Amino acid sequence: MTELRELAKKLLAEGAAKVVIGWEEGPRGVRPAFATDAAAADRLVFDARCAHDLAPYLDRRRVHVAKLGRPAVVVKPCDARAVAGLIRETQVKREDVVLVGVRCGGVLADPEAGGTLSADTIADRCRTCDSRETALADHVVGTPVEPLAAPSRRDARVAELDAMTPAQRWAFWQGELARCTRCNACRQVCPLCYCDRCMADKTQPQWIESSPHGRGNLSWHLLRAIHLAGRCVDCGECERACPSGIPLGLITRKVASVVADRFGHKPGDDPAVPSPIGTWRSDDPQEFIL
Amino acid sequence: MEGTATATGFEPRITAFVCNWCTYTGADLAGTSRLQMAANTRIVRLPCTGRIDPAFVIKAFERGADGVIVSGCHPADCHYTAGNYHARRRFAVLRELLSFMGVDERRVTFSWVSASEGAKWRDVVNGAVERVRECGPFESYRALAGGV
Amino acid sequence: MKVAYFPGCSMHGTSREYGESLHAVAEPLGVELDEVRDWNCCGASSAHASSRMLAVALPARSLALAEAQGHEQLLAPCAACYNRLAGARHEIAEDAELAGHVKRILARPFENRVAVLNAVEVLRDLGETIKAKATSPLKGLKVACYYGCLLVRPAAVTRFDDPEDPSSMEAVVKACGAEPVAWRMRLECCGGGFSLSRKPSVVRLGRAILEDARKAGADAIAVACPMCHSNLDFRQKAMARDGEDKPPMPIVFITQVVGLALGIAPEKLGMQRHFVSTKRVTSRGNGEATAPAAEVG
Amino acid sequence: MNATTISSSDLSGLAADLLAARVRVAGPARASDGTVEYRHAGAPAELVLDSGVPRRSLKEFFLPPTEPLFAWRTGAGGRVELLEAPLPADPAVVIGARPCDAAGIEALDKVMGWDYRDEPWFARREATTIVSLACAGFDRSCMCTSVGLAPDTTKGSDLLLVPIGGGAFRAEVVTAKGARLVAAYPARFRPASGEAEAEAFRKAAREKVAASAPPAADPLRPWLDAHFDHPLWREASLRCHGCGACAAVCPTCHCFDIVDEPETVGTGVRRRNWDTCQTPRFTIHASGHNPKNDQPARIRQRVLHKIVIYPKKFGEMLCTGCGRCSRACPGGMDLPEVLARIAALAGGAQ
Amino acid sequence: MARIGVFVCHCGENIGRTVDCHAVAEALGQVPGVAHAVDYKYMCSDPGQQLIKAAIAEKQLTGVVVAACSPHMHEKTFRRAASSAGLNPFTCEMANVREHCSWIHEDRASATAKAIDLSRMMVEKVKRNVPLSTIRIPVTRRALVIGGGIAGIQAALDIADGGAEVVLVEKAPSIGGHMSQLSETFPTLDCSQCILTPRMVEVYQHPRIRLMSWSEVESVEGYIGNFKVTIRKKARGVDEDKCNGCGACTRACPNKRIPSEFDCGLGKRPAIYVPFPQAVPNLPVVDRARCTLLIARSKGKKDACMKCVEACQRGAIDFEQKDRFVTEEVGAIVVATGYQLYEIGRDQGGRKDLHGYGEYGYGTIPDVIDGMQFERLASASGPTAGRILRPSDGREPRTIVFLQCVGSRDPAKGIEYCSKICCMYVAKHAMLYRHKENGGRAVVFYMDIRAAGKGYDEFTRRAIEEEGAEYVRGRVSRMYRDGDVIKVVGFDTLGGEPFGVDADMVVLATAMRPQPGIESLAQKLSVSYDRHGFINEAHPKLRPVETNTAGVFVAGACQAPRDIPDSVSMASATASKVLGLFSNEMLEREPTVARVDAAICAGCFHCERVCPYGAVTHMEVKDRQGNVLKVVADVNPGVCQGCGTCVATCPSKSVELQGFTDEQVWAQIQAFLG
Repeated sequence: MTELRELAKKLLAEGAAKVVIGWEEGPRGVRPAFATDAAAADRLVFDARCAHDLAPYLDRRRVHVAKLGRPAVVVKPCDARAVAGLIRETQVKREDVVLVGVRCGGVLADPEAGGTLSADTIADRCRTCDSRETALADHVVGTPVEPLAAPSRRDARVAELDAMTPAQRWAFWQGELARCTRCNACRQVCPLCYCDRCMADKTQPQWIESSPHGRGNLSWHLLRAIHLAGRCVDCGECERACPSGIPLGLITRKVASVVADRFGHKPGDDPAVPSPIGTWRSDDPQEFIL
Repeated sequence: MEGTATATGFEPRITAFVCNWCTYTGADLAGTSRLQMAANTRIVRLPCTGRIDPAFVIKAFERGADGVIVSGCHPADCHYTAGNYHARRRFAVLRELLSFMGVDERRVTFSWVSASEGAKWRDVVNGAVERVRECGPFESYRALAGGV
Repeated sequence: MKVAYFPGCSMHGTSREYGESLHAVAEPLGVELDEVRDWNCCGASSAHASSRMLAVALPARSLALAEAQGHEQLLAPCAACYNRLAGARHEIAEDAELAGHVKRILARPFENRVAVLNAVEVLRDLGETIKAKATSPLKGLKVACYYGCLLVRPAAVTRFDDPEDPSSMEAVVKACGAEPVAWRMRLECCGGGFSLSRKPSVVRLGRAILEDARKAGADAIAVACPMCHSNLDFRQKAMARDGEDKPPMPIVFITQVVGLALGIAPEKLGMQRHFVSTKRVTSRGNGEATAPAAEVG
Repeated sequence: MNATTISSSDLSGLAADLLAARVRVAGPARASDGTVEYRHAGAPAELVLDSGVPRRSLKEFFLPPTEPLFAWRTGAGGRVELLEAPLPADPAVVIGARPCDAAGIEALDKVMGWDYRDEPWFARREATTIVSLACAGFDRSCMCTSVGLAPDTTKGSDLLLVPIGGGAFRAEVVTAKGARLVAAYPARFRPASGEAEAEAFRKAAREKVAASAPPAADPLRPWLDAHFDHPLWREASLRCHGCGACAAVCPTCHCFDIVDEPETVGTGVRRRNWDTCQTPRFTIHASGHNPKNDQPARIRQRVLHKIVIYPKKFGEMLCTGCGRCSRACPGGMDLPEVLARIAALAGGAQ
Repeated sequence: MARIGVFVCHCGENIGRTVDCHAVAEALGQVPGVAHAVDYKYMCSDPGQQLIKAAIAEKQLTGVVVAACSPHMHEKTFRRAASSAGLNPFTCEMANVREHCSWIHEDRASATAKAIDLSRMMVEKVKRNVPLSTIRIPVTRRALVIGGGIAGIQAALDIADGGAEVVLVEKAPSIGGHMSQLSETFPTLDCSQCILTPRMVEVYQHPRIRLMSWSEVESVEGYIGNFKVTIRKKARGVDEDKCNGCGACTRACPNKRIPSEFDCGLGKRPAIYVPFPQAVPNLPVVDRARCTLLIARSKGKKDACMKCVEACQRGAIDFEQKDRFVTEEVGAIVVATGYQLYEIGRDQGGRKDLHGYGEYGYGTIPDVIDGMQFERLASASGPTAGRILRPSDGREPRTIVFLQCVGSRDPAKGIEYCSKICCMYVAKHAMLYRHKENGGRAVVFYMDIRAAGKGYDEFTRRAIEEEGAEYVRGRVSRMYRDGDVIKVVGFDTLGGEPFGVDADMVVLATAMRPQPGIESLAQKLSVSYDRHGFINEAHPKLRPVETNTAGVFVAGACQAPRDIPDSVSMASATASKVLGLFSNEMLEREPTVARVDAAICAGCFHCERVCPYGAVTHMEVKDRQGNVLKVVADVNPGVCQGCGTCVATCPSKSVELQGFTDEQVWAQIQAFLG
């Protein structure tokens, strides 16, 4: 923690960054912080409660954040993957941002509840994450951590769903998606949903009905997953942000496993590696094609 | 919910999205060869499978299609070099995703039909109709919106 | 690195020194050898000539055991074992039907996940470590690297080196500070399993190898196969032409060469177990650049 | 005020009676992920009354996230026929509503009945009886006491239940509708008792909430009026993603969008859907100009609407202090904190 | 409000037999927006077309749907008819009720229902059609030819003779390519230089050819008819205007021990050199890496040698010269970059999929050479003045072993294709050797003899039957030096036994590979290439000299292994394509191209990554003060071929494909499903 704070102060003092985007203690646990001076930098924290992906704050459309000046952003490996995606997709220029990588052993499934990281409390997505620190960083802080061995409940749930009949899966998802109010929180917090105008907001034609009825909701979540296929970095923000508790991570996880199985691709922190959708190999599997 | 009952008299409605250069022409050949096939499909002609957006498939189901066919040029035959390769990746993902969300994968048929494969097109159409017939009508997606 | 270790019959029998020297160098090089519990015959001698299913299922069982021990890599120092294990792995990976059959025969979980390594490839990849830890570099020692037939062939199975023009052993020898010589018999047949049944053939073939190595100025021949070793070592006396008075050619295992470079005592490497004296080699290991002594083992 | 007593078993019994009488019963119940939300209950046992604040507010029972207004059909000759959606009139009883949520519904009556009487809203209001359960105070995001309410407020409730120990509740009849419910199921109610216990519960709850809640919001209005462009808004909204989760869970955010959705060629449905002022799309003009062009402006709009604009127009605060926006915010924004800051600034300014 | 006319064709009985065409017209007449619906026996006939034209005028139609045959058959016909009646041709569409309906169904009711659906779908599409105009592109009538080997020379001469200007870029100091290195050419055994040199001179003297040797293509922008090519003119160290090619500098250079590229390392050259006597242009070039003076200067030392400068009477030596860039505007590009030979040693220039033939001893045994080296030995202008001598000791070899298919047809070594020319040139080599070395033994190891071509089979047979070459069918397993000889050990698969030869020299007929750097050139040109780097033709049979990028053509061995006659034929074919292109004032293109809505585009450039044509460029969106607000995608309509892959890829749907817009597709989906 001291290391992070000292680095943040140094970056600010030397003018390498005008704002350090990290985490601080807030009224309900930790939350994103925008440190522009040494005092604020001294309040930065990093621990297993820091689930928030800070990469979305690099989006140039967040004018009020951009106005603070050149950012340094603290990134967990998953967040770094998001930054890599933004660089790859020309939303962020690598040279325009200072990246401070934190060594991460995973975050808590319920960051607000706090507590220590254990096989029981670790977030599901961290159970299948194999990255403890990122190469996409100008500085790396924290002590090396060992991964926690814990079976992924999410993968087990995906497997359960896979084992169901289509009718059962349909019923399951209709039950879940019925809660969706299309508040768009999942989209707004997603580091890779940065479009000036989302496809869902297009009206001529309206590919995705904006009404939060089952039909609009299903089409929205299908197309959201398609657009994120091979790009989703599994930062978990969509599911965390959903005020209706819809298990969106199951969908993104499923798509990620399809992409990994079929195209051998896992989103990583190298911006030079292209997204698997938008590239191809002549020998891609096509057993499903007649 | 996915229908399981095989309603008698059920005639599936199948939307086919095909590329102009291979499958559309192959379907033309099926016509000039007078190959008889089920009358359940309606073709939407597009320049290339690369143009076929997963949204088309979703929209067709949303509007009440019982099945969808996506068809284009064989690998390495794309008129535009690589549109079918892009499509292949897209639809590999879409297919599994639809299935994961509860849409029976028998409702979606993907095929490569070249301009010379009129008979294959017939088989693709007939096969798709048969599979969709097994699944039964797919009104449930459309009905999710509820009415007045 | 921790690997499953498949000794095969040779490491406990005819080629004890290969096993001893392998163990001796493994530790300083940071290789942990975890012997496959309840391993069985690789099938090299006769199984692969009599039944394809047996030839695949025998090695597959050992691979399954290694898998159950949690390994992803298995080291088979004997070239024949290596060839059989890697071959079976390859066949099973390429043929889903065979894979199913083998799984039924094994009646134990088997995912065919374990990669099969040979000693040369492992040592080659540790080249930098050897270089760094070589306390007694074998300066001036000229070594003819002999691959034989099983180590790099067939290409589709072995893959770690060019099957026609390999270079891994030379790289290891270089890492040890010795000098690999250029010679032509590196991949020729040593007579293999005919050592007992067709001695004249073995003698003829072995002689050609020895003579070419000599002509190239080698002080010793390095091998990585128990069969090659026993043919060239044990039958060397018989290979000498009548009235010929040439210094005998020490036949050493590549692991022994590495061991000497790492400064390990020759006895620990089993250097005394050879028929042909290895003094020409061991004397280098101790840093002495003596002229080759005319000794017959 | 009229009061009576009901035991928890009678409360379950009441729910059972209502269900038997084909009255829809709603209340806090567990969703598939175990979280408590307001749901329609199929059986009394589904109701969980001792569960804190449900995930989303009660407003969706009166203003659903989406609702059809009418369907249209283009007939022969291009004539358009309309088919209006029937007004929702199914009787319903909400059991276990939080007082803050019930208060929100009453606050919304003003805007719903102002220049135009929103028919579906009032149809549901009239058909629905709200039985609230006095709150003990939930967590540090609770701030009902800062907005002129209390954990035991009766505003918006038809009946207010206050725990009096032993699993029983003192039931205060607040409205005629509440009285009708009591009268319709006399067997479930006992004579009033436990007034002192109820009073003690209410006092403790008020103190608990007030202890962590920010200063009262009412007095902040002059400062807010005078500091429209204060840098506070910019700072406070830095971490805002503009996601609108706050509005989705808010008991009083009531903005909606009207959309026409085609069903087939020539037919379709006009629906109204929840909307939120937190996205750029909410205010963008056809010209491309957007008067609320950045997140600070949108955050300010939300806070001012609750605390200044609505009260000025309708005489009451639009925030009920339920704390959901703070709980739902993925960026860790916190309304109590913002109000406390404003109070500090306002205090300094005076 | 749309006013659509629907015209249902009976096609005689072809449609009418199965589809109730009148019922289709009736049903369509009820569809909102349809102002007119009729059926007729033959819509494509003159009276049928008149019917359409008259209806357009009378009913003031805004769009037309013809329910008839496949659009592949008559779309152009009906669009022309609509156009002549004053409608925009792109507001006319066809519903395919013949091939896709009447011909494939028997049941009249369901076929009629389907025909109604197909027509309704088209009506809904046409409602959303907008007038489009054909894209017209101006043509710059100048061509760029990349590569100055025989293919490039032929293409340049043919185009220039046809009246257009040509810029010929060659990366070596001289044009001529590999052909200039050959001794004789098969199957006639005429001297390569004798037939090539006049053509080289013709290039040099041609008034419409601008020759840029010692130059490379740096970047290519634009599209068919309108390319802008930046060419790097590498610093020659010699002022081209001053030099008169006298050669005094090369004679004066003291460092004459540099292996000559032209002689494949068998001869030497100075540090300032003309690659070969007949070089065009006849200008020396300074080898900057080996010039004593430049080496000294690069190390900050004082000038060590000024011999060439002193020798030059005209003061043409200019060590200060820098690479220069010139930009040329051209309308067409011919790629003729030729080939290189497979590197026989272990290293394949970083290519992991290629494996060398270490076992053949190339590079370690000096008398193992490749075919091109043999050409130089056999060439009268070569390092041995045409005498075949061993590089090791200059002795005349008494036995030469030739190995065919070294690299070629060997998937294990990474190349599965046949290099096509080796059978012929090995036969030629055997003959040349036998002619020059009386009684010498020429042993050829081959897999098959592939001599398909005019006079080719006769040629190889002559080598075997009349010229005494010994052909052994089999592969060589190992070669090693034994004293003075090279032991060649192989297997005679016809004789069925091992076969060994003691050779004095071994010549390896190594595979042809594309030139290094072909991939990066192909990327600059947005043309595709196969896994070996050979440029892909647009169609292997019907468009063999076009590429997938309009306006870029391909000739010679950069497309696949080619011999001289093939290369020359291809070159002339490209010239005819180029001249055909240049015969147009303007190019006309269907307006089916993608357009970006810059206001919405988020600049993720997924479209750029999937575009097979490189049609997507970056465009800055600025405010009135000129500040860049964002960078968005822009589609060049001249380059776009209209596949629409970008449209389906665009996450925000800010790209549209004209003629196949999302709205049009949506409308068709909706129209079918009700």
